[in-house]
Amino acid sequence: MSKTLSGQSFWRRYVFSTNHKVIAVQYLFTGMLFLALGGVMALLIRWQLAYPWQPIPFIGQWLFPGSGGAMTPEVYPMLFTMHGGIMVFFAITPILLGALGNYTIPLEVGARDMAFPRLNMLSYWFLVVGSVLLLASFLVPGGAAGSGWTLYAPLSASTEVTPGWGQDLFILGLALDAVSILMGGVNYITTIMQLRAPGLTLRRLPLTLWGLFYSAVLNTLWLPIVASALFMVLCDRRLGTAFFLAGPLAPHAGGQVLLYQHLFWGFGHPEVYILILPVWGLVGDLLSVFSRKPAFGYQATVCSMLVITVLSGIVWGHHMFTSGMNPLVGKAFMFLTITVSVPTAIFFLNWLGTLWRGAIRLTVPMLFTLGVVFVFAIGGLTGLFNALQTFDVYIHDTYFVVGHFHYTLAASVLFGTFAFIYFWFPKIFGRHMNARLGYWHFGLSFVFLNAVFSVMMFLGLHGHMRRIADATAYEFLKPVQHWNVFLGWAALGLGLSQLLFFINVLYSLFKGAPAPANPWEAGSLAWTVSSPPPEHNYATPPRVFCGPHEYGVPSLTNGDWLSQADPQAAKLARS
Amino acid sequence: MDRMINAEVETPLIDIPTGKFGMWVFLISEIMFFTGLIGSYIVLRLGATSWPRPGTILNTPLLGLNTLILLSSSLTMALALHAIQQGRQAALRRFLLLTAGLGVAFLGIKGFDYAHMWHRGFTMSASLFGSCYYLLTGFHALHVLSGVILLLSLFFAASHGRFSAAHYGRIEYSGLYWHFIDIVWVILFAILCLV
Amino acid sequence: MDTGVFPPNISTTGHVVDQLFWLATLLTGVAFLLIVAALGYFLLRYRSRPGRRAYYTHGDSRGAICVTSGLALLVFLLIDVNLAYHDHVAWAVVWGAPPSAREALQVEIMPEQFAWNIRYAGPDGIFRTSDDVTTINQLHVPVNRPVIVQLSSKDVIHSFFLPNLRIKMDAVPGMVTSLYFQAKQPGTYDIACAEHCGFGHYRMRGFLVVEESAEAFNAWLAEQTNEGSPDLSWGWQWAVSAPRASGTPGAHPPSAGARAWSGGST
Amino acid sequence: MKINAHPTARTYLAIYGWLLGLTILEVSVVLAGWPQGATVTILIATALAKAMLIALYFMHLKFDRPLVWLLPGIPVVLGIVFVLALFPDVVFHLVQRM
Repeated sequence: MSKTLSGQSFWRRYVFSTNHKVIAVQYLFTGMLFLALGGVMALLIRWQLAYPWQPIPFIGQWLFPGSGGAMTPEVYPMLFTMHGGIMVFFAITPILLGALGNYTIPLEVGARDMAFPRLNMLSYWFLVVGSVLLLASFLVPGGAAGSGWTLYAPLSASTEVTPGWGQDLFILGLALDAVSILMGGVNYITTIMQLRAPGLTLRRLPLTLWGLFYSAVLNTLWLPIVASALFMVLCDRRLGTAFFLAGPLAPHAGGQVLLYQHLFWGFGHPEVYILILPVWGLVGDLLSVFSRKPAFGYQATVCSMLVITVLSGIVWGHHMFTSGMNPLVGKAFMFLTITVSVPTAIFFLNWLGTLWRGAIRLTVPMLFTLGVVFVFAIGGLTGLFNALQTFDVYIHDTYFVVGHFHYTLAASVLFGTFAFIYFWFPKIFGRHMNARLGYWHFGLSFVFLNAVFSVMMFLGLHGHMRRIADATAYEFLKPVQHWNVFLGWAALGLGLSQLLFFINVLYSLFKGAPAPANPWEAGSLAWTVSSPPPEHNYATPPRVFCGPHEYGVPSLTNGDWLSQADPQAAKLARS
Repeated sequence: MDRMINAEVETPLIDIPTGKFGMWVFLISEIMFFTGLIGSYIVLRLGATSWPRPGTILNTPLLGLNTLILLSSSLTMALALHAIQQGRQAALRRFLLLTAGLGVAFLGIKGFDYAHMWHRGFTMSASLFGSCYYLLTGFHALHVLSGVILLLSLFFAASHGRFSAAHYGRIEYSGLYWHFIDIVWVILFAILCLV
Repeated sequence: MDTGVFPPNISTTGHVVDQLFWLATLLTGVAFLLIVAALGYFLLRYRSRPGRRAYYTHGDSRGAICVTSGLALLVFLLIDVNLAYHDHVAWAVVWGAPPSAREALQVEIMPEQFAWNIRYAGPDGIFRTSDDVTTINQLHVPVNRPVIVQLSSKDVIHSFFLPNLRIKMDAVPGMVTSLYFQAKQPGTYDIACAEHCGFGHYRMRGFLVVEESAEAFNAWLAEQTNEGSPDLSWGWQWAVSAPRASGTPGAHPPSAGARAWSGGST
Repeated sequence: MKINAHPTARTYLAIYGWLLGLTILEVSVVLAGWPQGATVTILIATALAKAMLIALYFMHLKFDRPLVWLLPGIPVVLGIVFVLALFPDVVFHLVQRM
């Protein structure tokens, strides 16, 4: 931990600290805790699908004493609801937006801290209170929320079909998490736009910061829309209103069920881009660092991110092709969704351009970055299948969709998260992570991950519906049930290989080899200060003379790269 | 207060103080939050087959008076900022208190209006119009309440001499928030209570 | 061709969906292989060796921009426009030509938490008359005859999914949605619920039985006792008028915003 | 930080006067019971006018750099587009028909 914090009490320095580095580490550990929790839930789901209603070994007795260690139909929906909600809002968002954003933005921008340090601290504690509410929903009579992390309207909004307080606590937990993310968003946008060091023009901003900036913009714009929908669901549940209730369940007329889906997916689709944009930025930066070559087409990448940020807000209808939405509107959404593949194609070309004629160093962060490029190729391209209206009518709400979004979320974003942690760990904690464990972690994860999610897509093509607890009841699914068993074991393999990562983190925290200020010879500002950096980062605000990716500069004799803060870069570097 | 974190910075694209930029970004999320609520109200209303005329249920003159109160509070907030820009501390404190008072008056009338109508059977669960009315005006009232608390904190800070002619950032940014709440009420008043 | 990837297709228009999948697989497969090939080649060819320095380019030269935007345009034309066009054609085949109300068998389906209430108009062809036939989870249709299904829901959103017919439509409370199909092969197939509707979502299984002939279907219809409660009046008249020439949707909107569930058993 | 031009107290009072006038106009139009169509257009027009007055003068948008308009402009435009996109399904009930 940062040893150089000035003489504040333990509480002010480590718990209620307004220092962006301490807050980032708090986000990191909270996110990793929930990543593990969500992972265990995934294994329980896979066990149920592989061996329906059979007692779960080891932890079965403790989890389900009432039913002899086997899962009950009421608990299964709670598992996949909490798995989705925890992974999206309490695992990936804290690590990517919380830890990556909080740690890198002030350092890379050359500022002493975030624009609003107290607001930054508050955002972490809103997340903690939200997560306490979320976990409390397990202990409440009636159990946790069971209407899917998408909380579709009549099921989530009526206490007749979803009784109990678990659903309300889940919604309140999400609302608090939304407030926490909004506070973070205000901080990120203001710090990136207003507190850049002299010389650091927008053209010289590292791509990770561009990704975080667009992600924060999307969050600030679309999170309040889902917050309003969540509050309306709470009113429907507890105050007798009927915004989203219709038919016999509705106390009075006028409610519109489709309205909830529009409000949710209006936010829902930007949310998946919120999670992937920081990863795109990180991949852009890391490919450049480890190919020892400037990022190919920096401005094209930034413009493509802008186009995707705009497009992501007007394509949500492809989630609702079979929901009764008007098919003509569906066609418009289909075409808008398909055009998203053009900026994505530009991304891939720029990534490959960066690798082209580079001097590639296959370090652990680089492996994970290349892993992101590979799995996002599959994830992105399978998105086209879901965009086709006629084909989506067949595969909507099947495991093909589950396979697709796990390829983009649970694979690309997860590898992006690991790339972030392996790359920034030396700077955050001043110690190297063990490379050997890292290579094993990447290899095993890559194999198991592709096994799990590609088989999911195959199951989906066969019509296997999602969110069902037991597929053996269906005749047309009998020939593919053995794939469910295979999936269960592959998922267990994926889960166990993550132990390597957690062991690596804990081991390296205390016993990792001490890391120098710039272990990867990276060019951005953060690597010009010691690791771990002093409490207020920069004694005097650094001056910036060139872009972040000045590697392989021909006119250099000693070494092959120029730091952004290097005065001679003004003459030698081109950007 | 604005640039104490970094003495020197690259001139930003939108060259306004950091605090003001942060408040505007927060107001962006507030605009989208009320877009979600008011948009849902508009769409639910136009999609419903029958909708009562607000005049028959709501007490229009009282709501009109409430609008005047909130508009006046916007004036006093602007005058408060104007006063501190000229360094007049006493005037600042007076106008801040006046704005907070008008806000409390607005909430008082709102509370009385709620109690009166709830008693007359126009409750949140009675009809979709009731649900929308209480949802929208309820969230607006919460924002007015938070604005009043913010103003009171400014008043205490002002009475401790925190502000001067050169150092009044927080007054201006809180003013932005207060005027935004006023604009939301102007829109709500027109499309919810009158039309 | 039955490649075992999809369940057997018994719909007259199901093959269109399969072909669309194979076209998309071909196009995205080629793109994927190109990416992986480039990735692999670059990793092998440009590994870091001592004394080797990377080629210093920012990729913003005129040539680089032309190549990138050219390839992106190629992706747009070859994949996007191509797929969008073929999907448009497939949509017209699968959804664009609804059968006329006279020749099609009309069925109303009202799912509720964890069962499908199915209602036939009975011999007189008019719904909500005494001769209506209601069954639970048993949808019998004659082979080679178009069937129009109208869906609404009693409680939460369900999704009427016929995997062997490559078709699915959400049953939304307070709204009437519809789909149509024509089975070309007799046999017993599955009906499944595709939208999460509660803890019993996994056991909402129904049976689609395609009868060999119209007579077999009528025989089955005649012997049906009214399993479901006959007075389960679903309160909405048959909303689908005769299809427009252009096939664009827009039959008159369902009756009053919220259904008057006259007599519905709540 | 450049001190931008500040409106004088007199401008604030003038704007306040306009706001009061428009509000009284709105309430009187409604109380006078004009036909629905006319009242709706007048009300929306006056509401937008009042909102612009407050934004321009009280929120200093008139005296700030033009780029500041980008900040409130984006969500307002996005919000309008989003609400309009809800119309086909929720308002016109153009539901999934063959």
